[in-house]
Amino acid sequence: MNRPDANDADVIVVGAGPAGSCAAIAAARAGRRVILIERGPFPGSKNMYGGVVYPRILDELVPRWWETAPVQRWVVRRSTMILSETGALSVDYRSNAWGQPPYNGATAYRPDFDEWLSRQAVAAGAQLVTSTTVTGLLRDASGRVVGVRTDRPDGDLTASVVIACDGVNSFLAKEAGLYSATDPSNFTLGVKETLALPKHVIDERFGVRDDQGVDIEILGGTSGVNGGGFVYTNLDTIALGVVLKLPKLAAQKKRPEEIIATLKAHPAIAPLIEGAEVKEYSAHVIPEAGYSMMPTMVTDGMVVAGDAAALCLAAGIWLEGVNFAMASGMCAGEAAAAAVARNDVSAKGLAPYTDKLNATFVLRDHKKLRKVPGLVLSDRVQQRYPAFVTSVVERVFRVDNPQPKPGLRRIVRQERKRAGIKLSELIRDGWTGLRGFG
Amino acid sequence: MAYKYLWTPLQLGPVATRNRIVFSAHLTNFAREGLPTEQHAAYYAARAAGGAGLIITEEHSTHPTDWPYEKLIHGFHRDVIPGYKRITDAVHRHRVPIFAQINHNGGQASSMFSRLPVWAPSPVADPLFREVPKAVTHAEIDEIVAGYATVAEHCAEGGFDGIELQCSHSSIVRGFLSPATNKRTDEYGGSLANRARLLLEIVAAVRGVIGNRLALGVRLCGDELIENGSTIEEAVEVSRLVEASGHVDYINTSIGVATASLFMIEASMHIPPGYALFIPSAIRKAVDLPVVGVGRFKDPLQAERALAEGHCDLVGVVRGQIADPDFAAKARAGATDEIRLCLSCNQECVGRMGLNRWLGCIENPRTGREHEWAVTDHVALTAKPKDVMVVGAGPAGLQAAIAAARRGHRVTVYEKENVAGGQVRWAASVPNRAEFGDMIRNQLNECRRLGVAIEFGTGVWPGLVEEKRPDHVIVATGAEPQRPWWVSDPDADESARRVVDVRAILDGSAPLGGPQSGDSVVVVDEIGFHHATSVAELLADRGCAVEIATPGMVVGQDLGITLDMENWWIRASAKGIVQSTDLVPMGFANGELTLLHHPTGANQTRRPDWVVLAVPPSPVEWLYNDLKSLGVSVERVGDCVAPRRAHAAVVDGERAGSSI
Amino acid sequence: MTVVACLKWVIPRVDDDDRFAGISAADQSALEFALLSARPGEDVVAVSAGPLGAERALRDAVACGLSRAIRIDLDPRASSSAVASSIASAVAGARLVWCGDYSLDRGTGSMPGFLAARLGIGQALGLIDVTIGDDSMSVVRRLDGARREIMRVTGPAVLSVEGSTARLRRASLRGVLAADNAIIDVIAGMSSPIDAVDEKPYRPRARALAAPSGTSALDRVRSLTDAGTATQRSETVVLDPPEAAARIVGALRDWGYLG
Amino acid sequence: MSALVAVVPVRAGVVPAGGLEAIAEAGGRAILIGSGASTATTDLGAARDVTVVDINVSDPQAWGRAAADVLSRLGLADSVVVPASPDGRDLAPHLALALGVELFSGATEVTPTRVRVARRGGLAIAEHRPAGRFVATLQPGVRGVDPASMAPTVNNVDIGAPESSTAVMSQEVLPPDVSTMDLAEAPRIVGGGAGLTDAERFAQLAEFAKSIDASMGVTRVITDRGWAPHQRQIGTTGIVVDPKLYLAFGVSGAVQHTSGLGQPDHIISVNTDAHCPMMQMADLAIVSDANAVLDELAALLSKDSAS
Ligand SMILES: Cc1cc2nc3c(=O)[nH]c(=O)nc-3n(C[C@H](O)[C@H](O)[C@H](O)COP(=O)(O)OP(=O)(O)OC[C@H]3O[C@@H](n4cnc5c(N)ncnc54)[C@H](O)[C@@H]3O)c2cc1C
Ligand SMILES: Cc1cc2nc3c(=O)[nH]c(=O)nc-3n(C[C@H](O)[C@H](O)[C@H](O)COP(=O)(O)OP(=O)(O)OC[C@H]3O[C@@H](n4cnc5c(N)ncnc54)[C@H](O)[C@@H]3O)c2cc1C
Ligand SMILES: Cc1cc2nc3c(=O)[nH]c(=O)nc-3n(C[C@H](O)[C@H](O)[C@H](O)COP(=O)(O)OP(=O)(O)OC[C@H]3O[C@@H](n4cnc5c(N)ncnc54)[C@H](O)[C@@H]3O)c2cc1C
Ligand SMILES: Cc1cc2nc3c(=O)[nH]c(=O)nc-3n(C[C@H](O)[C@H](O)[C@H](O)COP(=O)(O)O)c2cc1C
Ligand code: SF4
Ligand code: SF4
Repeated sequence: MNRPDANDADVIVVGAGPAGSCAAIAAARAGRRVILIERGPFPGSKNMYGGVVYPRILDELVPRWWETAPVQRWVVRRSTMILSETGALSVDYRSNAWGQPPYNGATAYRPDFDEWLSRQAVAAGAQLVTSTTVTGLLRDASGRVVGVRTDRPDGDLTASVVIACDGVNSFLAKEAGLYSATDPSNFTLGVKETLALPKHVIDERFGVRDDQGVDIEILGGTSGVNGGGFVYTNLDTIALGVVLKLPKLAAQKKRPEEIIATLKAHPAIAPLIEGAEVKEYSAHVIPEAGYSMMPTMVTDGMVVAGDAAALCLAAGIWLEGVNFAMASGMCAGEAAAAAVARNDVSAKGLAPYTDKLNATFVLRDHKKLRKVPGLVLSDRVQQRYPAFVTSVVERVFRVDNPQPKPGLRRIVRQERKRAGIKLSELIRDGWTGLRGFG
Repeated sequence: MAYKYLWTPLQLGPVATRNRIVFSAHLTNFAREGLPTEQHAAYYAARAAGGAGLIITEEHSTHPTDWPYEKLIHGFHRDVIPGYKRITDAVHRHRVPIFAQINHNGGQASSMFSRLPVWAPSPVADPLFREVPKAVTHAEIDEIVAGYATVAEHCAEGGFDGIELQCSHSSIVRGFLSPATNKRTDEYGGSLANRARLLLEIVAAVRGVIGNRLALGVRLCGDELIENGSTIEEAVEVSRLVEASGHVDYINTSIGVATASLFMIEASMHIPPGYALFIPSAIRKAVDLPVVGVGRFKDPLQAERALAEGHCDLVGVVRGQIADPDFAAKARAGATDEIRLCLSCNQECVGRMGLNRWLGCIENPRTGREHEWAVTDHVALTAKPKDVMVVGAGPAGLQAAIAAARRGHRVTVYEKENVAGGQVRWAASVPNRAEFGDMIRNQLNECRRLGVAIEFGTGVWPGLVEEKRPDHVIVATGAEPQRPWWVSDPDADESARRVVDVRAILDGSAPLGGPQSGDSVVVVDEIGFHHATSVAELLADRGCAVEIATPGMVVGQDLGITLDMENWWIRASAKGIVQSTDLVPMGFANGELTLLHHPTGANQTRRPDWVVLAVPPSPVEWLYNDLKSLGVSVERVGDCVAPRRAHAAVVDGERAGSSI
Repeated sequence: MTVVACLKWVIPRVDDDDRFAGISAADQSALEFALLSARPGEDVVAVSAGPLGAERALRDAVACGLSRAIRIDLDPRASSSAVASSIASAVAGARLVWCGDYSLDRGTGSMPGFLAARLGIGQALGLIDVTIGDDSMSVVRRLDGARREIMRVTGPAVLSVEGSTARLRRASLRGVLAADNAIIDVIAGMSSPIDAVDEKPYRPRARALAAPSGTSALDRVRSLTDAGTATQRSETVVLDPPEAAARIVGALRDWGYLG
Repeated sequence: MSALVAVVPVRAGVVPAGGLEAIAEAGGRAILIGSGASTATTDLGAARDVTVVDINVSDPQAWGRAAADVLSRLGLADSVVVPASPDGRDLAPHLALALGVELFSGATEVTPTRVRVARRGGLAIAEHRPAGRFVATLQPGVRGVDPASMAPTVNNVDIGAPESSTAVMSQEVLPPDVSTMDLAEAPRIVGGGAGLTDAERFAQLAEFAKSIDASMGVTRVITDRGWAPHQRQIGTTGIVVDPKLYLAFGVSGAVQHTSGLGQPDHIISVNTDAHCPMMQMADLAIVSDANAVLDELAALLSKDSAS
């Protein structure tokens, strides 16, 4: 057993994303010596995401966080939009209460948000090292993780616990053997454009004012490639993106740029972004398959949190990850600090981390929605339901007098046949959906 | 190369442009009964959506005495305002500013439509309209000034962000500025200050009504290119006066006058890019106002260079955006390769203006038809994708393939040669006409983007169709040269082997390598377009003594329409090409060509070393006929229906491809 | 004796977001040469004239193994002669002063020349290659027309290097951790009257462009279009390779490119 | 009222980049100072009134001081424009210090009362209105020069040999190396495109280029294949060049390529397709296999140099 005080730090956190910074805050608050290592020139510099965070978890870590967090807009409208070739069906919920403390969700730029969060970690006493990439794990004879190797000369650092928060495709978790073989179908590609419009135009088009914002998730509209889309409002930009299933994308030989262009031209989307100028285009891989692909979270001397632990929910109707990352990071930081204090950093000593996860929304949400990613991304939902749902609604709402309207049930039956959906499938999917979403 | 200036914003008085690309003013013939139409709105909106930084509409007439062509917008009627609103609303939706160009054409007009005498500074007849105008009195000058103010008011009410005064190529203001047309002895004639008086009065009056809410620009001509006309030195002086007025926010530039030197305004591919850049450059040295440079800008890098070298602050890209409304957006996104490059052929944009038809583009069937496409655009994908076979990779076949693939069909093009292009390849292979070949490059790019497969070196015959079993076949096999009746049979008369088609010269298949230096050649022009003239140039360059004989009144009649005629004359005379007209070929035998001079009925003869034929070709229709009789679902497009020109090929192809 | 590296910390953005600030590749090369050229026992000092944010760059430099870092507190708008005077008084007596040829904002490149003038020592600027010997250095300087000048540096001098000449060593992890707590000396810069200037968006100046020549309209048209007046352009010939090669060499001779 | 005078450092009789522009900016008044200055008085563009100081100096300190000395001997109290060439940039601070006046570096425009300087990497212009005398360096290429109208008056001034520093000593000036020079500067370029069939061809092309004192450029297809580095690519997404001579081997002349090509006086194109734009642009368009022609050229030129 190595002597803790001979180590460079008690806890090394790899990656100053939302997970890493929260882990560092939690561990530093508990009085541990923490080094937070980030490969970018500053935290968040290279990180991308859709644009909405649900940071309520910060209530515990950064009291009154909303007063200092670099937020673009507070989300007061959330809606889910189902798109067929030309039609659209939206379910829209609005609450002005979300626009007041303690707030619900917010849109924010990652370089701003991540950097702010890392400053909270530094304020709590963690030491932040940037422009430094972790290239491997140090282990002792027993195979226990005792530190990290970085790309700098003289770059080994030892610690009692390493918290891997290095994001999706975590190479540390893989090196520690925590992942089973990865299957490309568990990943999706996120592609996003940042579109600039003056603030008042955004306010008008989305029916908001001041610092109110909107979060729209989209099912369909991805040119037949399975996936979903999103539209979020920032102060004077709109984030618009698609999330695409990797194997499908490859099989259909479509370029992500084309898919995003088609979505932008959709009659339901085009008016929202008309006249906007593309400021940025970026792409990033997301772990998509939810609970079913999570790695083992804990090993001797190391825990995994955030995207590195596949704690991301990105299933078309939700795109959440930052909140899970922050929560899991916090749990990891606390558990690591406690384990160091107890002088037992074995997998068993770190096990309270998993318990904590289970007790919070993090794993509960993931379990509940276990099958949802599969459902939302299935061919059925992706390629037939949108057309089906929108044409049912279209026919119900259509006013074509003087013919008597067929009953809703007949419309559903006719449309279901036209879309080629079996009744049994419809029922099964409905059930899975209800269980997940309800 | 990174763009440093093209995408930077610029302030023109109260108006900000988001980049430096201007869709400068040009006639469209979209107006009906003097009013703007839905066609205008959709046309301008498409360029706004495509990323233009600023749009300037075609001219609006400021006075009833000004009606030189039928489809002019009568800005002086209040009735135009709803139409203005429609245009400005459509453009503003894309957050692009739009200015109105207002104008009185002065003496460069006729009384044909208005039945009123045309007004000008002095009774000097315009060389094109050949009508003596009425010299305006001071009261009439006041009426002109008031007319500008009224129209400016209409424009402001109609939602325009600015006004541009066209004082450049066809305008009463130009008439006053130019010593060639202003012979007055009162305070409006003589010194430059006097000649510019009307301009400054109009500027002040217009600023008076629009206040500071709208931008005001003046478009000036940098060299009229007519004898005794104004040149760059005077243009620079006028810009100084304009700037000193304190009322003007920018200066636009132009070259030539619309009636005598129009071919220099809308320069065809024979005139080098950047030819008019010396004008904004000289003006910009003299004034601090932003200056627009215009004239054959077709590539974003070329535009960037003009900005970087300080020749102008904004770049007018007119035909570049007629051909591709998304010019700016594609360039901005770094997809330069996807821009449908304008050919500077003038065939369907400028060319149709003179014919009193609405503006179009040879390679873009949607140009001028935006109002029809807007409705159907998004729903274009087909529910039942078909396998489509296209035969022939000329413009007709490629366009059919593009249109079908855009609808979601699976398309394969078969071309018997190893390259695409059909006759366009030959049309582009002559001096100074390479840009015509860009049409095929553009089409091939689009094919690649849409996933169209092209099988080169595969001639189609009915057996291949049976083997491939496509759901639908589009035949675009083009046209082939034909021997006219008046040439003797080369098997019987050896001299007739020296009678060859233009294509044989271009593809090198003429016997003995074709005409060589020192040979005498008669080119027979029965088509009246570039075929004869360009081959004549090629042969003259090669050292041949060339004569063109045509039954028409002039050689290459339709070059007038594309504004290539004047240049052709200059080059032809420099190259010593003889042009003989009103001659109908009556026979060729034993080395002798007989030509009938039809106004007199006299026969003439020639004994040239070679006769080169630019005569109507015949359609290649056997494949279509065979497939039709086999009951295959087949259609034909382009020259194989009836030999015409490239635009007809593109339009045919688009129609056939999009209706599957 | 000391060896000095002068680093200019710049925020290369219009919105003044200092997260994107840093020093240029040329300054990084200068720092590397300062470290390489110091003799045993000599101090290596980095100097940056600028606001508080510049200390970040200095800390990064310290992490690479400096002896000392100095920040001269100076308004970033100060003229380059004021900057040079301030730096000159801070580094007087240095054996070598290394500068980057250009800062991140591509500045004006005049600071090194000024510094040499103020310090009264030699200068070798715009270097693209540096070879450090035992008691002298051989350096290569870029001249115009793609010429190069080779120079020998024996005495005290100011040297400025281009960004491609060296790659700054990567600071060790321990260095980085320690630099967090390093002490940066701050000295007050020379107060210079900040010269009041108007700043406007860049508007390139028009380069000379000849107007068409000729007094008759036709002559001007000809000169603008080349129509019929150009020498015969575009001669197309089909040749087999040996003929083609001979033809090319012949043309180059005719046009005066080959002797 | 004071005017402007240009101080142009001359090396081995060569007027530096931007020298003629500085003279034009100063309204034609110039002092040429440096080695071989007296041989550099032809083709001075807008020059009207030229003073020549032929001295052997390459140490900028001494050079700058010598220039100040000449100004005072001539009794000139004008502000000074110096080309921002490497030598000009070097001596200007010394000249300013010797004259005791302010220096404005990298100006885009200079008049006796106004100096415009590029700032923020060329995004902004700062406009200075100096109260008194000053020295300014003028960025080469910002203004261009009109063709010469008449020969200038020239007078010589002798100031003896200046004293040079020994801390830094010039050893040698190397002539341009066509194989390494910036493509943008190259007066002759040999370009290769997809018509050349393999990577070795580009070594051969570079060799041929060198033999005619040209630099090698390529199309994007070639850089995409990794056969040549990006700084050799001509065009929209590569380098913008402006050579006098361009030889194209197997280049089709796509607009993205030719947009970056400037306006060469002479173009030769070798291509199997007689109709591609590059052939249309060429003065001499040769229909032939570029690979084989290259082999022949190599043989021909080595024979040439052998004989
Ligand atoms: C297109 C897209 C849209 C999304 N939209 C949303 C959304 O709207 N709302 C939401 O809540 N979530 C969204 N997500 C998910 C969210 O981005 C992630 O779940 C979240 O960022 C995970 O945080 P993290 O800290 O685990 O990892 P990351 O944010 O990926 O941070 C990992 C950090 O580790 C650093 N790092 C990695 N490797 C190393 C190494 N070897 N050495 C040193 N440092 C290293 C990285 O530089 C990075 O800073 C979206 C994701 C995508 C791709
Ligand atoms: C010298 C010349 C100059 C011209 N100048 C102009 C001009 O300036 N402006 C203008 O508008 N028009 C011009 N034209 C006319 C214009 O080029 C044609 O109208 C146009 O190309 C017709 O297009 P197309 O696609 O119908 O046929 P084509 O261009 O003839 O193409 C037909 C294609 O089908 C292929 N093909 C034929 N049979 C088969 C088969 N069985 N299987 C497979 N492939 C087959 C041919 O190889 C060819 O590629 C010119 C023509 C010539 C010859
Ligand atoms: C956004 C964008 C930016 C771009 N930027 C640039 C840029 O900066 N620079 C650039 O160059 N390109 C650029 N391109 C690519 C450009 O569009 C062209 O694809 C490229 O210039 C073509 O290069 P090429 O002439 O070598 O190849 P090709 O177009 O393939 O031409 C090859 C030529 O060689 C000829 N040939 C074939 N065999 C032989 C032989 N044996 N002997 C002689 N000739 C032969 C052919 O006839 C043909 O003319 C860009 C493209 C895009 C999309
Ligand atoms: C069809 C057509 C009509 C034009 N009519 C006008 C006009 O009414 N007023 C005007 O100021 N310029 C007119 N122009 C000139 C254009 O503004 C522009 O100067 C010219 O087309 C050159 O630019 P380009 O090479 O980008 O096309 C016209 C141009 C075209 C092509
Ligand atoms: S018709 Fe020809 S000149 Fe006119 S826009 Fe189209 S391509 Fe350009
Ligand atoms: S030939 Fe002449 S007169 Fe006849 S329609 Fe054409 S332009 Fe008019």
